[in-house]
Amino acid sequence: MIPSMELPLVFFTLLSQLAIGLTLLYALRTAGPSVQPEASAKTQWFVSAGILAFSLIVSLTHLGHPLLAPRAVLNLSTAWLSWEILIFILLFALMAATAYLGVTRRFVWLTAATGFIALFVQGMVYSPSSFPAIHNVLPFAFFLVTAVILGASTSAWFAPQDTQPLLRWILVGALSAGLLLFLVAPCVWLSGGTVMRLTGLAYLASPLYWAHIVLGLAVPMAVVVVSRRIPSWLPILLLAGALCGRVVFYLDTIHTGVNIGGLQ
Amino acid sequence: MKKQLGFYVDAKRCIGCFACAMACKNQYHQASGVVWRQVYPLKEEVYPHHERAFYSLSCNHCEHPACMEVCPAAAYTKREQDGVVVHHQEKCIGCANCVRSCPYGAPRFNPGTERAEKCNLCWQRLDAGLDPACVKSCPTNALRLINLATFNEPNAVQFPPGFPHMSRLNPSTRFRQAELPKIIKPEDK
Amino acid sequence: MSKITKQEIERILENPVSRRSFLGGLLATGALVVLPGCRLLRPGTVDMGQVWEGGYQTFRNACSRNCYDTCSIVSYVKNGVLKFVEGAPESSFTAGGLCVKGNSYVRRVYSPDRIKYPMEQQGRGTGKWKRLSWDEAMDKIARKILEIKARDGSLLGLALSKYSGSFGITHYGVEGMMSSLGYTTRLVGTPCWPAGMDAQNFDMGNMLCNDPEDLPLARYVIVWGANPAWCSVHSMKFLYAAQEAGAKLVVVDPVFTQTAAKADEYVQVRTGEDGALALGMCRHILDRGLYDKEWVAAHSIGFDEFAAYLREHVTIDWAAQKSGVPASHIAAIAEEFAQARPATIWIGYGMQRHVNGGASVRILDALVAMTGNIGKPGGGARYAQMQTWGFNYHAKNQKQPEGSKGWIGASGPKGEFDFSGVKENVKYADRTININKTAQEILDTKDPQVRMLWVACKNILSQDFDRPKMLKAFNKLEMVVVADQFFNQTVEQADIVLPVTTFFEEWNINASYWHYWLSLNEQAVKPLHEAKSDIEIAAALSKRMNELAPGSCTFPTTVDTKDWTAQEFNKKELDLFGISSWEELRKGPVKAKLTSSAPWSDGVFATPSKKYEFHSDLCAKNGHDALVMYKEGRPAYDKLRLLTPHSKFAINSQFQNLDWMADFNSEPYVYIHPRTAALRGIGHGDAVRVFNKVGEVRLAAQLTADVPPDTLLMYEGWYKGLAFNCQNLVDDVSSDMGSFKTGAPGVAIHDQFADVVRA
Amino acid sequence: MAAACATLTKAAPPADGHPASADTADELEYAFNRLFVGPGAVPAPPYASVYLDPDHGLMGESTRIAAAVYDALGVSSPSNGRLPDDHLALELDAAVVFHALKAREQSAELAALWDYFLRDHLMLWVPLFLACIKQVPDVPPAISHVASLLSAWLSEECGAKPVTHVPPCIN
Repeated sequence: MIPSMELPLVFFTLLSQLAIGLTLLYALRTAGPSVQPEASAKTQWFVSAGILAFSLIVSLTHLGHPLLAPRAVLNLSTAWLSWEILIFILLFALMAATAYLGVTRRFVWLTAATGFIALFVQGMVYSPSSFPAIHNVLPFAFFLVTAVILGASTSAWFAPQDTQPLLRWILVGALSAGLLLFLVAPCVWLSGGTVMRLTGLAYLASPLYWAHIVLGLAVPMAVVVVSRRIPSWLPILLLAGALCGRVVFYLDTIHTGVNIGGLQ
Repeated sequence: MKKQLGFYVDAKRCIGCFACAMACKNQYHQASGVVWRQVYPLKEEVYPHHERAFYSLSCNHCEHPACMEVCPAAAYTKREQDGVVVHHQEKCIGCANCVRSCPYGAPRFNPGTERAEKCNLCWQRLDAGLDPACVKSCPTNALRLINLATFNEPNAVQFPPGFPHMSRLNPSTRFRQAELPKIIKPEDK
Repeated sequence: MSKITKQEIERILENPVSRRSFLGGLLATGALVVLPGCRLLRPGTVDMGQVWEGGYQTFRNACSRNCYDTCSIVSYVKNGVLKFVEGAPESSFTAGGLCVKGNSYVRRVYSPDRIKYPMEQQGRGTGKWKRLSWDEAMDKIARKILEIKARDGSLLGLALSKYSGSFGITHYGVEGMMSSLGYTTRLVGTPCWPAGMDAQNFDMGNMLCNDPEDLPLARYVIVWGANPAWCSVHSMKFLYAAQEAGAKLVVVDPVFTQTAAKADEYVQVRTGEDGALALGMCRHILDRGLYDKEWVAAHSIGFDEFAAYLREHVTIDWAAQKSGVPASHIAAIAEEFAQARPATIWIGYGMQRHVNGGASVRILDALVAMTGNIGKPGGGARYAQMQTWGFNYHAKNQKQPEGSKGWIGASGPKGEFDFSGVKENVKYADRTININKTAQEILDTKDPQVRMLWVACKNILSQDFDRPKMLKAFNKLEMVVVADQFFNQTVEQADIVLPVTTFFEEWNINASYWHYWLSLNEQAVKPLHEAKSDIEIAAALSKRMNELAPGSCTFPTTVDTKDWTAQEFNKKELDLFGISSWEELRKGPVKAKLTSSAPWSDGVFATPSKKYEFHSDLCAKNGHDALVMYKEGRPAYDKLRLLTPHSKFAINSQFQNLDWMADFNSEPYVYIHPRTAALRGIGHGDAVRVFNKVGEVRLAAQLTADVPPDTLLMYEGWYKGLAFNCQNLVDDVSSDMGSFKTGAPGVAIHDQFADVVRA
Repeated sequence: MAAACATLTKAAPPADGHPASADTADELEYAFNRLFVGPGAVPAPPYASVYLDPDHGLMGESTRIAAAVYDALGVSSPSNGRLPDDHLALELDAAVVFHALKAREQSAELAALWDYFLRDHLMLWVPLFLACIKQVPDVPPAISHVASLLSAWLSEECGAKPVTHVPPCIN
């Protein structure tokens, strides 16, 4: 009943969001009408596809019965989770295809769009009414911000010099959005119902939450702003920070079942 | 209205004796740590005395069950004939999405079988014309089986304080709230 | 060759015929004539068809715990294994439902934790256990008994401590086993209800009780110092029925119990001052002339003396000051009670576990009597009854061997179930010592000292008082034999432990001391491992005794629990229940055919005067005041009062140890009033140390105003793997009454005091 | 079990070269009883159902299956039902019977039944049982030795690595 840390899900969501982030950022960089595919395009897309594939395999280990995984798409009529699995498989197919069949504008945008939808679906999966604090658009917002932050910073490894400033601005923007989001959300919860309030208190009391705020958002932003570049080690720090944040998400979001017998 | 079975939890009669909860174990021998029916004490903000009023809850066999909605493997079905929400172990892939998503914490994860499980309202007993084990064992008739199609109890409420208010799910449990006696205590010195 | 699938194998194994023909050709070759190396399995098959196939068989069982409700059980057995239990629908008392404890029985039978074999410990408490065969165990015990006899010339050095772990009638065969060995030392009396029992016997000449099923007839019910919502869950429906019929339900208790929460009115009385409160009510009723003049005149003696006492010594203000209940309210409930007809009081056992417990019960009796509510359906001073216990006690009544020497002088009674009463001028008798002071008695008893202790149906080291002293007393014992089902705190300190059957594994018969139903207990499953019933153990011991010293034990050397159950019935008992043969009980429990649901309805009492005695010379003869009157409580010996009543998850030290129970109640707490806790800087959930002159207990605190500010509350019980034991805080001071009917005074369990600090 | 204990004592590798003395034999018996017999709750109950059945109790479905296999073999436990049929000692005994029969006869049925008993029963619980023993501090070498023999025999029989995760519900 009480949500557990669920490490496989922590890694699945984070890595899949990194992969999506990469494709989104690639699409943005190459949005211009006359822009040619980047030299390292193929590599980038193989990397994204690889990361997504890996995250999907990790997600299997979360199942009590991984061999029954194929059953997981049997409830498309009502279960966002079925859609999540379906769309992530589709997404992988598209990434792989893009990587193999050449990075054409059409494929890039199709994949990026699918990635965006995938983030939305993933957000829906994690906003059940049993967690009042996140029974809203927050999970999608969290995931989107995380995807952009990880995507933008990691893209910096591959992106040509001329697009680095763009990446920097996107990253700084995403980091500030993240700071705002992750700092404001728990404070808003404090003024909500019992379970929301408990969630807020749990977040604010968690060292991991503050690790995420500081190492995963504040410090990286300072680094980028001051150094006016995205150091190659930054993605590692960001991933570590996001990891802390995601663990808090699974561990400290309070379930309504905890408060049965108490006022809402 | 179509037949919809549910539980009537009469907190006025309930003495929190846990007979119902143990009757469930007696019938199904769940692994220790796994309980399908729990007797929840009302917190003092709801009933002013510590552990003196209770809600005995298992699955609420909702009209729109969250478990069934979110189960990716379609391991849940809602019976046509009586609205009982049944979890089919053999179909369960152990993703625990139902465990996370049911606001009432009815589905539980069994670490032994690595699958979810929950109260199926003793549907085998029902089909044999018997009461559910918990209802049969209640010594004060505080836990009853009701059919919402015919249920007509003026004092009954669906969302009393202490029971998560989830109108979209439309849980089939109905409640009568606990009452307070007149209390005569020595004047506090 | 074609592979045979798992599914096929499983299908084949399901059916005995296919199963046996599966390897048939092979077995025909006689391959099984010799099985090299095979030590345990034997050629040949049991009748698996019968053992393993088919649907549920049902059996009649009876819960034999020391409990008001003594439920009639139907057990469902499949393939020779107990699968689940239900309450018997035939009994309007059990009415198809069991309590949380009853519903855990399957776990109790098949718990891997059960004691499986006779075993011997090399040094008490060392945990160095060796297995014994039953023969070895009986040999060691028999030789010890003979050695004691040789040394002392009698068996008074052999003591029995047995009480209510099982109230199955054949379990009195343990007492029988002792008698069949000779004259022994018996720990007699009971910690349960003796003070009130004597009180009712002094007032009315016997302890009889209205049928609880007539509660709905009452117009006014006071539950006084009892908590049926926890200790008699099946009675609650009758209290509710009374309320629904318009009766007022008042609960008088120092603690805001679960029953109090269901009452119309809860009156918090100062612990041990129930008598004062009741006397205040009597005085007010007297002043208002609301007592039943006709009844008192016709059916009682000593009322005028009682009235005079009230006028001289009792005022409502005095009662208010003593009991803590506002005077105005004492007057109010007194008037309501006196004017409601019928009105009744349920007198709890808790309120008589005090140094003035018996006196208080006499006062409550008087309150019910003077208002003319004795002998009325729906009325009555409800305490307990033993009318339905008229068995033969065939297992219990064994003869001492020829030439046995014993205690010289009068004997008995040996506990409330010894209906043989006091026997004057017998040559020899058993030596009786007080079960409520077991530790002190073992330390003090001389000539001969207690050398060997046999413990059955009892968990001395978690239920008897002053545990630290008990451990000292154990050091004085040369041999301790414990027959039990689980490795409890007494078994830890045993030399030899013997595994006993659960009631599903033996035949028995059970009556209740509250309701009027009689339930047969059939053997539903084979005894697991090497468990034996108490009478089978007695037979095994007798066999060995007679091998070593022919004639040294009169107990039959073979017994059948079914025959012995049948032997417990007599015509009078069968007639009381309106059945012609005990076999009829296999169809379901039966209820006594009562002429009235109320005892004493003819107004004739069993007292010497044949009347209700407000003044009892018999009471005086037993060392108490002849007249119903107030008795001071025990002076406090520490800062706070300590109460250690029953938990709803356990009956004494049984059930709480099961993992199923731990799922719902995993640890003990001490309950403290928030103000009292605040003064000591104790917060909800803090670890604390509760201590007094006896010892200390460490556990977590819960803060609640359910308990009075001057009171600490913890529920007794034995938790698997926890050291918790409330008897480290309870001394063995006696209550006022109990010796008359049970051979020893009761014990003032609730006159205890302690203090608490953060640990 | 006493017999089993005796065999264990024999199986014990001579502690630092010297034969096991009487009191170490006693200590071994105490330890053996603490692990498997009682009278207290034991950390490694030697019954299949404790590990395989959902409620971790005795006389469960696994017990029924063991009894059915014995019945098919044409053997039965002399305790007839008092000692649960899925007690390790009885199941190992059945293994002896299987091998005695297999040594004599070529039978697809026999092979299939043994394969079932080994893979779908013994292999499912004995490794968990052994893991429970491992979790206990200072198990006498003699007992660990026999445990390792059992483990070795098992993997040899089915040429597979036994699972070793322990179900959470066992004390």
